[in-house]
Amino acid sequence: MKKHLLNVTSNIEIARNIFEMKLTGPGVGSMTTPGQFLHVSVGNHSSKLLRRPLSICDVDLDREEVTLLYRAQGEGTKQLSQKSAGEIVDVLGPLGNGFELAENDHNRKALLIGGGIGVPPLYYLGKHLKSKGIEVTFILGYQSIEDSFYIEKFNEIGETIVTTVDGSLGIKGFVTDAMMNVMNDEPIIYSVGPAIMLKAVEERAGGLRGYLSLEERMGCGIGACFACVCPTETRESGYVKICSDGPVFKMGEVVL
Amino acid sequence: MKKHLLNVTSNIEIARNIFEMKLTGPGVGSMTTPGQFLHVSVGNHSSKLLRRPLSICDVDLDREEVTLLYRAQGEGTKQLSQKSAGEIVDVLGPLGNGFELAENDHNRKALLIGGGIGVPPLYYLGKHLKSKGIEVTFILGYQSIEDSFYIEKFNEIGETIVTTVDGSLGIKGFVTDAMMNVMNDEPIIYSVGPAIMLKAVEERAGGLRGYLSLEERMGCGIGACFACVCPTETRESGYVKICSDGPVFKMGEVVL
Amino acid sequence: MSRLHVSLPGLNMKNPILPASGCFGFGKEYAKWYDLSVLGGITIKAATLEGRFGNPTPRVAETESGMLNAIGLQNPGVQKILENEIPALQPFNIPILANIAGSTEEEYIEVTRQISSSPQVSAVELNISCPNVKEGGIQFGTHYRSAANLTRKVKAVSEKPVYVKLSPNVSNIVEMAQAVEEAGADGLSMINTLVGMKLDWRTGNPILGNKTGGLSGPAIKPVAIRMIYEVSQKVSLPIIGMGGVSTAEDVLEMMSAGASAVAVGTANFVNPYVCPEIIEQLPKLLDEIGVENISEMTGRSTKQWKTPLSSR
Amino acid sequence: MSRLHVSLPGLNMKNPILPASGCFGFGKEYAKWYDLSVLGGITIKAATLEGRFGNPTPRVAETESGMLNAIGLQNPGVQKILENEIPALQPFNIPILANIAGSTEEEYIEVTRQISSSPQVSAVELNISCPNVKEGGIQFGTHYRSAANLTRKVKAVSEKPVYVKLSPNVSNIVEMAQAVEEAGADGLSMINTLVGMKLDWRTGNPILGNKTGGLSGPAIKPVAIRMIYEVSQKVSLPIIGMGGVSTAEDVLEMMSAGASAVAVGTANFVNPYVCPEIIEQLPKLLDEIGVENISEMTGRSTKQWKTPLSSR
Ligand SMILES: Cc1cc2nc3c(=O)[nH]c(=O)nc-3n(C[C@H](O)[C@H](O)[C@H](O)COP(=O)(O)OP(=O)(O)OC[C@H]3O[C@@H](n4cnc5c(N)ncnc54)[C@H](O)[C@@H]3O)c2cc1C
Ligand SMILES: Cc1cc2nc3c(=O)[nH]c(=O)nc-3n(C[C@H](O)[C@H](O)[C@H](O)COP(=O)(O)OP(=O)(O)OC[C@H]3O[C@@H](n4cnc5c(N)ncnc54)[C@H](O)[C@@H]3O)c2cc1C
Ligand SMILES: Cc1cc2nc3c(=O)[nH]c(=O)nc-3n(C[C@H](O)[C@H](O)[C@H](O)COP(=O)(O)O)c2cc1C
Ligand SMILES: Cc1cc2nc3c(=O)[nH]c(=O)nc-3n(C[C@H](O)[C@H](O)[C@H](O)COP(=O)(O)O)c2cc1C
Ligand code: FES
Ligand code: FES
Repeated sequence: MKKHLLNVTSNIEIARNIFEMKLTGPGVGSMTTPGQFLHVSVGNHSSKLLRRPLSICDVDLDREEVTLLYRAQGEGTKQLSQKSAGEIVDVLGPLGNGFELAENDHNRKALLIGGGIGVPPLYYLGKHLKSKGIEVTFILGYQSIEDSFYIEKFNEIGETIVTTVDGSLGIKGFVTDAMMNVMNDEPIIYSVGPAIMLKAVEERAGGLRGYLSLEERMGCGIGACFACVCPTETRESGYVKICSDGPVFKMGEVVL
Repeated sequence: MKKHLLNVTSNIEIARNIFEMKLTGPGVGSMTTPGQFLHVSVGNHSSKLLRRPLSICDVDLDREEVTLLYRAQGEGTKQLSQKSAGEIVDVLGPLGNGFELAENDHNRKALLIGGGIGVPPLYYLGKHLKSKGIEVTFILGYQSIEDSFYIEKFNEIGETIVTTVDGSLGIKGFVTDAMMNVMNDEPIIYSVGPAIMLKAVEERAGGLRGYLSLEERMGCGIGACFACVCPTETRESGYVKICSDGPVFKMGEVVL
Repeated sequence: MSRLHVSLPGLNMKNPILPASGCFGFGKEYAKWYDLSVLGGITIKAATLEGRFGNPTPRVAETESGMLNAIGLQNPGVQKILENEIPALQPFNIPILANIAGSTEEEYIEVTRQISSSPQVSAVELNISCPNVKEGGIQFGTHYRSAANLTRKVKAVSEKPVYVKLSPNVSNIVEMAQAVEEAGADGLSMINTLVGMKLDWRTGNPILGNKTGGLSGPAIKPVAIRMIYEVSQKVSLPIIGMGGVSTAEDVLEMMSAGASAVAVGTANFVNPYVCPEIIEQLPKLLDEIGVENISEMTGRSTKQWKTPLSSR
Repeated sequence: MSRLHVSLPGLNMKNPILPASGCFGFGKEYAKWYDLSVLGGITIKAATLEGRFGNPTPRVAETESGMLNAIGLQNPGVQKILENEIPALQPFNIPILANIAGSTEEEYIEVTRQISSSPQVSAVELNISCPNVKEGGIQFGTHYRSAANLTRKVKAVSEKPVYVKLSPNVSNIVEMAQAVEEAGADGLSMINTLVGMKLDWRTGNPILGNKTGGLSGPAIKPVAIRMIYEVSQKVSLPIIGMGGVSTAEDVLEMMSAGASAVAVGTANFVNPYVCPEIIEQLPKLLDEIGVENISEMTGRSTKQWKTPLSSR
């Protein structure tokens, strides 16, 4: 847990409003767990105070380079999208607890399900799982073909099923509509996306084991301000903090 | 009076904390009167809302290029100093009433007196006066040699006397300490600097005619908000607005 | 009728945007920048009975996402405003909201009497919230009985609808709003500036000649939104919302909170074209959210939540 | 004695900087970032009698140069705080200011009784200004008689000096300060957050689960400076200043206005190292203006102007 000043090596629009930002610096060496996030400052001298939590999408340890994929939607991410190569980005991280593999998960197949801007962390996770010999299948849900990204790259790791809401690419519908056909081998499920999608995934998963990565608006990003709590019935306190206890939780651990 | 988006062509530190910024764009064509100023926005997405009034220091109409000289002291000018070539600066202008020559001023010599960051507009003014065949003498006051700038360039226009508070360059003291020796020909006086200096210049000038350019914190910069008033006994209203009635006034016109 | 049209007592506006009082002079300066007839209306600078010189300079200071001002109600007095300033606005043919200030009840009453009788003035805005003058102003605006009394007396002489401009520097804005509603106000303007201050850390001295000043700009928008939201649920008067608005999105946010029209102040200094730019942008945003008429935006938030805030 | 040393009732601080309540948890998270023993002190998160879960999410929203929060005083309850949280701060050996909240007078009293008896707690901070809970909090903080009564009762049971944390959401902050001074407070903390709100312009819905929240950050600094300036001239209690401080310059500005120590809240989220960085910077700034001891800064502005503001 450190503050790093990273150098932008590239920041390009890879799909409608979706940017791929590559950052380099010594701090990258610590970013080795998929599912962790960086708390990113969007501007100096700026009126935007709060950092933006963005998932680690890929890390190249040799080049000391971390990749973030983000949607420029609000003012902060739009500012971020203006940064060009050579500029500095101030990040905290890696933060949170990423995806971990329990011992008995090692022999099983994995099904990685991501919706929209929940997709990025699955890339780094997929690479990790594959390197451990686990067979990986992805279900990636987008609004439409214009919003889709990184499909080729996911395909290099494992079978990649795409859904779009408008049917312009892959299966028309939601990620859950594509789940049934790929659950026969009882894969471990890893899912990232909006709460409503995670809830649907959890239901559709039946009794399968898996991990969910949650989103919530954050203040500190490190567990101090209690902005990002989520109710749970599995802990005495009655809540978890998404930034520091999560963002990854076991399926069933929190109340969605 | 227009809003212009000008392109930075260069922005370099020419003395301690003093920056020379060159801007280009079609709007420059209208910036032909010395003593007028630009109301400069220091940042977009920034928490600094107010524009900074900066005097036109030089204009090259052929290249459509305007030069500003400014001291990076507060947050806003520091932000401005970060801009690099190719970036955009949003300015309003030219604003205010610059220096004008009355008919009977044409045969006389001119004494241009500037203190610190009041120096810049005298450069463009000096050039104008010289082009009209008027003999120009400058008195430029700085804190010390490290804070001095543009002396060579002023020397090309006319005799340039320098004063520094610490005596590290030229005459030790204030601009008023250098005035006596150059007032024999009863020059027209043009002076720009802090109110306290202008007051001293006015006193020292005895009965000589002249023009003073005033400074005050501004809101709108165009005469609408009444932030920048200065008392006067020569107008019925009892005040002038520095941004729109000035910044240049006849000596004696306002109460300093 | 245009989809941006809004109608408030005395103010028949082709769009909900008008410059805020004190940030636009009497219009003539900005008229050099664009054709004022595009505006929904114009709020002119505060008028007092006699001319006032105002406060010592510096009168403005910059703060993070905001500014402080302590102009001190400088103006040439109601007579000269009626003679020189208001007639100059005739060609633009837009509603004029005349801001009124004073040191005493009598002054407010007399200024209202005079200015409201001008056929060019559409409505008056009772400024009981100026933080920058020693007498009058905010002292009426922070005690609800004084505010109600003044409103009643001004209403009695005014030939035009009266909007009362509320101060945010109060413990209970709803109480203030209800008091002036009961006293007969035709509408509310809110919010005026928050009282603030800035010191030069090097010397310890206040930046402003008047020491304290009024805080405006985006910094205060959350306070404005909250107050408009709360008040709109408890009074039935139309609200002219203001405080930190600088984009068309801000306008829709403020209307959602409960405003029927929106005034833009500080943002004019940042960008002199801000009002026409907002007006141009509004229809695009309405398209984006599928709303036909902008008047439907007013109080959308509270409508959605149905029960008033206070009973939750 | 270091030149940054300041001394307030119960708080013997090696420098005037402490994190503000609610922005630093109980310290343990930031202890992973730096050694907390560099701090002048620490204000811990509000304690209530029973554990509280707080408000629905989202609990934070961003505003221009500020943020809104509506955490809702989530905390594990005073007992657990005394058992688990406070002991963990022992190694840092810095004064602990314990923030206290409640829904009723009885709750405040009981929490104070328990927490002030901990030998580790140096002083208590009575939070009568939380805008994010339905009961207690701000309702005590906007009526000066309730505030005074509560202060008196809490003082009666407290084994440690009592700082009353004032709400800025009042018409007359000086009156509040005087009321709690008379009731026996040992010091003041000011300011808490301004009540604000943000709506999503697309839907019209409030961003925060609680709808309204408390506005903090640089946006509110001018309000904080003004209130501290005014209050410091009218009461003789030491003031812990806060509201938008994020640089060493801000600290000196706030001390000039009248604060004896300065708490840093929101800025911790922007930069977790902000407190140690400010502490390191302070001596350099003092050198720049030729001031030996930082305690000389307190009230420099009002000293300079000599006569109190109100009589001018
Ligand atoms: C653990 C985690 C990982 C994430 N990873 C990614 C990622 O890899 N790529 C990506 O594009 N997005 C990701 N998000 C969502 C991303 O944080 C938001 O889209 C982003 O903060 C929005 O900022 P803005 O400037 O566009 O919007 P604004 O509306 O300007 O944001 C205002 C405030 O609200 C917060 N906010 C708004 N929407 C969200 C949201 N959906 N989740 C959390 N905070 C929000 C912002 O952080 C900011 O504090 C992640 C969120 C979390 C919690
Ligand atoms: C007509 C006119 C012409 C000027 N020409 C020049 C010039 O050519 N070069 C130059 O370096 N300076 C010039 N100045 C002064 C310049 O405007 C200020 O130095 C500058 O605004 C300070 O901004 P800052 O960001 O450094 O300070 P900050 O302290 O961040 O400024 C805060 C606010 O105070 C205002 N302010 C602070 N100091 C001054 C000041 N001395 N005069 C007016 N406003 C101030 C700023 O504009 C801003 O609104 C001129 C001023 C005027 C009125
Ligand atoms: C420079 C300045 C002068 C003002 N003068 C007046 C005034 O004369 N009368 C008045 O009612 N409000 C006055 N105000 C307050 C504004 O009308 C408005 O209520 C406030 O600034 C909030 O809006 P904003 O954030 O858009 O500026 C003034 C504000 C500023 C910045
Ligand atoms: C997330 C958050 C939580 C807070 N919780 C508390 C609290 O529990 N008790 C309290 O007295 N103040 C609380 N505050 C108010 C701060 O202590 C402080 O008074 C206020 O934020 C102004 O300072 P700042 O602008 O430096 O943040 C909280 C503020 C924030 C931003
Ligand atoms: S964001 Fe502060 S506790 Fe999670
Ligand atoms: S700056 Fe607004 S009138 Fe001069």
